[in-house]
Amino acid sequence: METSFNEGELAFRDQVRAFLHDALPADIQRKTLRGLHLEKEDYVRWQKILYRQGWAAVNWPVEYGGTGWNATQKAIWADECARAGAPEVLPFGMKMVAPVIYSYGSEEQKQRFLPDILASNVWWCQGYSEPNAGSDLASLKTTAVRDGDHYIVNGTKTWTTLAQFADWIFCLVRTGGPEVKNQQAISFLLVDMKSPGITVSPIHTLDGYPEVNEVHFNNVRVPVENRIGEEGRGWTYAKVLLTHERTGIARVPQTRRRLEAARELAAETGDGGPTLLENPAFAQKLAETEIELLALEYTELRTLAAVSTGQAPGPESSILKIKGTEVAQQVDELHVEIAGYYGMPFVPEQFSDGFDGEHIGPGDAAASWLRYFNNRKASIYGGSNEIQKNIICKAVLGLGG
Amino acid sequence: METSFNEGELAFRDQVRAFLHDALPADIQRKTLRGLHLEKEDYVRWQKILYRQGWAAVNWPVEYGGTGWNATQKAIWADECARAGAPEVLPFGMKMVAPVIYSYGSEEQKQRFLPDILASNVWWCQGYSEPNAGSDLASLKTTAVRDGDHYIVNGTKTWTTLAQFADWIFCLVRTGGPEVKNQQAISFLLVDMKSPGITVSPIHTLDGYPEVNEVHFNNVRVPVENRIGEEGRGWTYAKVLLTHERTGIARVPQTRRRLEAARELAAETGDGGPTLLENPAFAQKLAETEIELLALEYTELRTLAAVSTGQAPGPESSILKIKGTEVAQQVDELHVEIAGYYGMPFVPEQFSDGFDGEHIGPGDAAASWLRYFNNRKASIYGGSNEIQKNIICKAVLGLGG
Amino acid sequence: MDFNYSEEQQMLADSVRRFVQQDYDFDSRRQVVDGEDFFSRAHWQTFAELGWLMVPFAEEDGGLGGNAVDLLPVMEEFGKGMVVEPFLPCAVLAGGLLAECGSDTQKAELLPALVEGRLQLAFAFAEPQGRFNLADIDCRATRDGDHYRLNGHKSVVLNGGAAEQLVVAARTGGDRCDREGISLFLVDVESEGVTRRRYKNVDGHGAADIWLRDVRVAEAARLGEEGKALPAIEKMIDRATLAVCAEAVGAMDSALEKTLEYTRTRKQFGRPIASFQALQHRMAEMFIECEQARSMLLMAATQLDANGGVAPRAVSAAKSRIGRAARAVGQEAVQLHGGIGVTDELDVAHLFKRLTAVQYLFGSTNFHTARFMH
Amino acid sequence: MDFNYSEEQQMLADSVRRFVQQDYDFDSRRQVVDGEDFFSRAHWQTFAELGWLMVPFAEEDGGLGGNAVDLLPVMEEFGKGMVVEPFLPCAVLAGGLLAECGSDTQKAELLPALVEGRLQLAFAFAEPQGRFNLADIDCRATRDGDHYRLNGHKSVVLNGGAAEQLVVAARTGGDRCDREGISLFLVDVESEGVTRRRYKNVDGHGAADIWLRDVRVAEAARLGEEGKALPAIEKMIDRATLAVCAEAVGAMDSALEKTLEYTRTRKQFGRPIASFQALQHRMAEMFIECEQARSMLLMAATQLDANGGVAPRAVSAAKSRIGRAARAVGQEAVQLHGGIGVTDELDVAHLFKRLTAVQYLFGSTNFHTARFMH
Repeated sequence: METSFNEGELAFRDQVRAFLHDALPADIQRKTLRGLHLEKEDYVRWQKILYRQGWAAVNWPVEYGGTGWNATQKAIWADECARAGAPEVLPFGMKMVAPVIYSYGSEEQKQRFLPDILASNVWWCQGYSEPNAGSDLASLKTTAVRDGDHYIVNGTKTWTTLAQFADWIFCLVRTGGPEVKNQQAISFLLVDMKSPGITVSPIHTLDGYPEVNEVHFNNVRVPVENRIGEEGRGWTYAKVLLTHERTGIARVPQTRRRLEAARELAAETGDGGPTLLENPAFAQKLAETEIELLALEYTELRTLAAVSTGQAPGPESSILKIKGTEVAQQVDELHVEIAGYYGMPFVPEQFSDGFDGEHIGPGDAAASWLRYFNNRKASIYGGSNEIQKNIICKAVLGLGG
Repeated sequence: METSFNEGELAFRDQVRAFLHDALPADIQRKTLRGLHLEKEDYVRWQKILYRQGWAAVNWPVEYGGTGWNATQKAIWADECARAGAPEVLPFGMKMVAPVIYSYGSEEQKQRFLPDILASNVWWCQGYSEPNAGSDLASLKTTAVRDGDHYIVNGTKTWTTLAQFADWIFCLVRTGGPEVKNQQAISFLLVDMKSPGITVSPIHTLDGYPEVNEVHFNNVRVPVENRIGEEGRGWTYAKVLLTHERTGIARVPQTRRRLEAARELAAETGDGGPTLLENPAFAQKLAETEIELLALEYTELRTLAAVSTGQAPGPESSILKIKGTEVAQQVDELHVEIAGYYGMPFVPEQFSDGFDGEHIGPGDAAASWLRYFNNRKASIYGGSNEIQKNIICKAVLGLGG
Repeated sequence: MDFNYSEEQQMLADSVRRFVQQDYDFDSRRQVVDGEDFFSRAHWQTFAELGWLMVPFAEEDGGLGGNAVDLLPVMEEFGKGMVVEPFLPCAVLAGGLLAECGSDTQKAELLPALVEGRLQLAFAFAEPQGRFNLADIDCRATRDGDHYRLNGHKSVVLNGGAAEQLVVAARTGGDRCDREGISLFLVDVESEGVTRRRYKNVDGHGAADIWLRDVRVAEAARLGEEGKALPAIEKMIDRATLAVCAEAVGAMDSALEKTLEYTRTRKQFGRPIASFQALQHRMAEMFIECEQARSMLLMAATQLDANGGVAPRAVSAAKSRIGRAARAVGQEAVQLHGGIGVTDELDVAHLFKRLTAVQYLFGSTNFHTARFMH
Repeated sequence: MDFNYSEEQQMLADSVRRFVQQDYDFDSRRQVVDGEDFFSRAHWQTFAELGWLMVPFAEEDGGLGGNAVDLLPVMEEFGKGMVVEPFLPCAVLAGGLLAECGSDTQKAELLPALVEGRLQLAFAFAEPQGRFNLADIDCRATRDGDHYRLNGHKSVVLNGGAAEQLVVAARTGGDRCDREGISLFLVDVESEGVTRRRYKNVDGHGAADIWLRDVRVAEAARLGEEGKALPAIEKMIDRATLAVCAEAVGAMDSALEKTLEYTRTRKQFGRPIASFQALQHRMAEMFIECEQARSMLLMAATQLDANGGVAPRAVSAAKSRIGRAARAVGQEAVQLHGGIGVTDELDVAHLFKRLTAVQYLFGSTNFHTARFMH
């Protein structure tokens, strides 16, 4: 058993630190560290910096532009990015559709789509969920009916994060009729957002921001060549991806940064005399959260170690989703408690670009309430925590439905 | 809205206090306050004192020897008994079989059984559960086959508390064949424990005491006249009783006494310097438990108030069972924490009559671990807390099965 | 023992319920919240006409009696409907302090206007450095002849944007956190040196940060004795805490009801999600939380009325327990609604926001647990 | 990073697992626990012969290496089988102190006997007044020429009944709770003035209360420097804490497995109770607890080995988290077994008792959370 870094790993860490120190723009860093909304331009600017460094696609195979880093290097990278306040890579292009394309796409599709994803020239969004499907992906209603060398797509996708900026959307659509078994009726389609018949309507989340959208398809014509792999196998491609997506979802480095920020803030926050950090109940909750995060970190390391010895991350990785979101939400609540009364004012514009008034309250107290509200989604989206427990029951504990 | 006592109620309380002060034997009080096992003789001695006072059967109708007290008086009585360290009335005769007898029994049965229960001449035990039935009473297997003016009873009852002392047992038995609908196949039978064919085998619970038993019936002949009410309606009688039994199950006075004891002990318990009561985490847990108990007390008062205005205690009273056992178990854990290392020694004989050695550890530290172990049963017996939640879902929230 | 409302209290509850049902559906409320004042002046007039603004006051002050229990039916229904009109900060809190500490002259001048809906008040107590400690007052009132000069910064003053008069807690003596030396002053918001920054809170209620810079206030505008105001402040904050607990109980009942409705109709894997036992048991636990919260509310209300309005441990026990329940019920309601639960479009999301705010208003759950302990 | 056991560690785990499966089924264990010594001398000889008693020691002390991680495979399997033989108090704890503080002479005299199974040791540290504070030592050792005289009372000394020699922590200077002034002494249990009250603990492990009354001990029997023993004590208690954490992880895995088995076969309302979703989700939560506990165990073990055996915050974080898991998993295992879960006849009830004991051994969950905080 061996968990400390060797010399090569330490050198790599220093290299990463130096790069982040030099390359990360100060304005982007400030927004990330303070938990403010990043604009599209912020994300793209940072991704392009990474692209020029050759570090845009940490998880891709080297042949398509990946870094070739091992699991330890990837963990170091994630940790240092979180510490430095680098924005997270938006997953839709880089982590979601790209692996499907390089795993199951045709040679032509790879050449057509991957370079633009790598260089952040194209913004992708995800079209899985539907208004009445939720975590039950197999009951999708959006149809794609073959018409010569096109599909005609009709239906509505929802919870589509940041679709307002997207150039392309990848969708699960129903290509089989009612006689086909549910899971074999679904195909994986790439759709140009500029296609006639697509409209996007924003959904405001609890923090007042239109973070997600409904995307409506009204007789949208999609060339058959935009289908990934075989017709009727879309669900299989998506599922493999969902399992692979589990590593990193624990979000340990990000949560640790916010936990440390909570400790620092609590030490500066008066509590009617002593500081909030000296309040026994607060301090106890902070310590318990820190301990839970430590456990989560090692659960993730165990999963990564299993991956590095060739085992695919199994359904045990559902723990990473459940605990990852639970601990992050606990940290959110520490920040809510720190903000106290100053969490209540709802002035979201003060956290946007161009606001030049005076903020209400100390630091970004009010932002922490918005973040708490917004982050309740974490245990719902991406396979709700209830669904994750079902997976554990079925696939790990052998408990039938 | 009015919750304080009026003058008559205060006078009643004083009368109760004076009686308890004079009549409660010191040796019985000591055992109760220290959480030690009471012997059969202890229970009977105290019940006979109550009988002579006319206060043995608090809940019975006056015509059969009940006190005629209203809900407030009953609450005062329960509270004062707990404070004084009076043993609880064992429920099997007084609270379980007697109400069935006076509600559904024949005149002859009432005259034959009730006076001996009232005077504590006869010790009863309960035969509901069976080895494979658990909380699912409708799937009982013990059979009673008619043979002239007798039933021939065969089967096994389990979790029969203190059956080793019992003179009589009341049972649910299956009198209908497999063609009869489950709940209409069950009858309510009173059985003399001296009947040939009955054997009792003890089950040791976690505290090492044979608190419960299996009672085996091997061709036991029971006169038909010992059946309560109609054949096939036993389940109905038992169910009505189970609902009525819900008030008082919150056990607020008993839990409060143990909570106060925990506070006193913690104030005397060193914690490597300051006292345990000054330990922030312990003090916080104590306060939260106290608050939960206060909520439970008022939930019970609300239920009693509804009863006193003529509404039967509805399925909402399942809350009293769930929260009553949860809070009691929380208090058990406070005592476990107070005992520390001295909870570990397993010397149950030091808590029995006749032990004249020196106790291990301070006070009854070791008894508190045994009590914690034993009281895990509280959330299992008498309709497990899971079953209570099912009842709330079905009967209160209207959620189907 | 009797936990039923009196006939008058029941009529009051019915009247508020009717208002909420008829005039305060989710869309109407949204318009109110998005309006200029963050509440509706027309609704406020209705409150006055229906006599609701008299509820917090004793009969001799022109009120209906002013028991703590009387607040429950009104606040519970407000909680169910997420009513944002400033009944709590204006009538219960600032009005309550006026009735408690004011001279006959002060009361005669202001209370009728308040009760008739013509006067908006707010109580400015919290400060940026003090969190929930009511004695942590750094705002200073220094004597200047027969006047005082006030200097300080007040945080998140509920109804502070709409108020015409402020009741300001300021220090005439002692240091931060001293119990002695705190006084109350009536301050006209138009006075020179008063600056306000108005905003809406996350729960749709209006509030403001208020800065006082050399604000000149006549001695006659002091409420009660100099330096002795803290007990009255604590008493009125406890009363307001009870009121917000009642509101939370109403909001929780509503959140549970909406969750039951939603899970009965929403289908997944071909079945209503309410048929999944794991979710059923969680809703049973929500129900238990609601009932335990209601019990604590009744406990604190009866204790307050039995003890002349002073029952700090009872109020803190209630706030602590109800805060825990509000957290659990609010979070579970959102989680069980799934994706739609985190959108601004659904009423349950707004119940969740209000249930978050009530956990911190007048002291967090931690604060009140600690206050109960000591 | 590599979380797999080495080949040697894996062989060790296999060897202990075989022993538990073949010789330590529930009925055999019951006989051992009910026996005269509360453990089996024959089993102890087996432990010695299979080399398990060498595991805690460095090679130069005649051991196998003595890393913290090496303890894990042994203790985990012991936890699954609820093994009561005194490996932890005798070999890990008292033996560990001997190896850490003893002179070459002392080690040469005693360690071979221990490793060969011929010597039973116990470490007497806790006292009635001190709970979990290792510095709260009131037992006194006063100089008497080239001897000491020991006076004091030691609580719940694990293996204290079977031990032939005790390692006693006693004060040669300072006051209760001072970090300085604590020394260690080897005391023969046959010495004049030693009184023992032997008993079995709730988890079946043997223990004793021990009174020392003017017990005369030669200076040569002191382990290590006078008055400087606390750091070594803390180090060895931390190591024992890790060992008991490993035992708990094994016991939890076993409790979950038995619960899964039971709920799959036990029927209610015509269905296996494992098919009820509310119970399924609770078992999923038990699984998560088991996994988080295992992660903390590996964290603490690797931290200890990376820091020369001194990693108090890591050990306390692990003990705190594993204590919480032990509580949750133990209680849920009993609850999901229903009635049979609270009887002495079922193995899961005894797992529950041991999982309760491990929550308090070497400091409760609260104690270790606080130690992690400071």
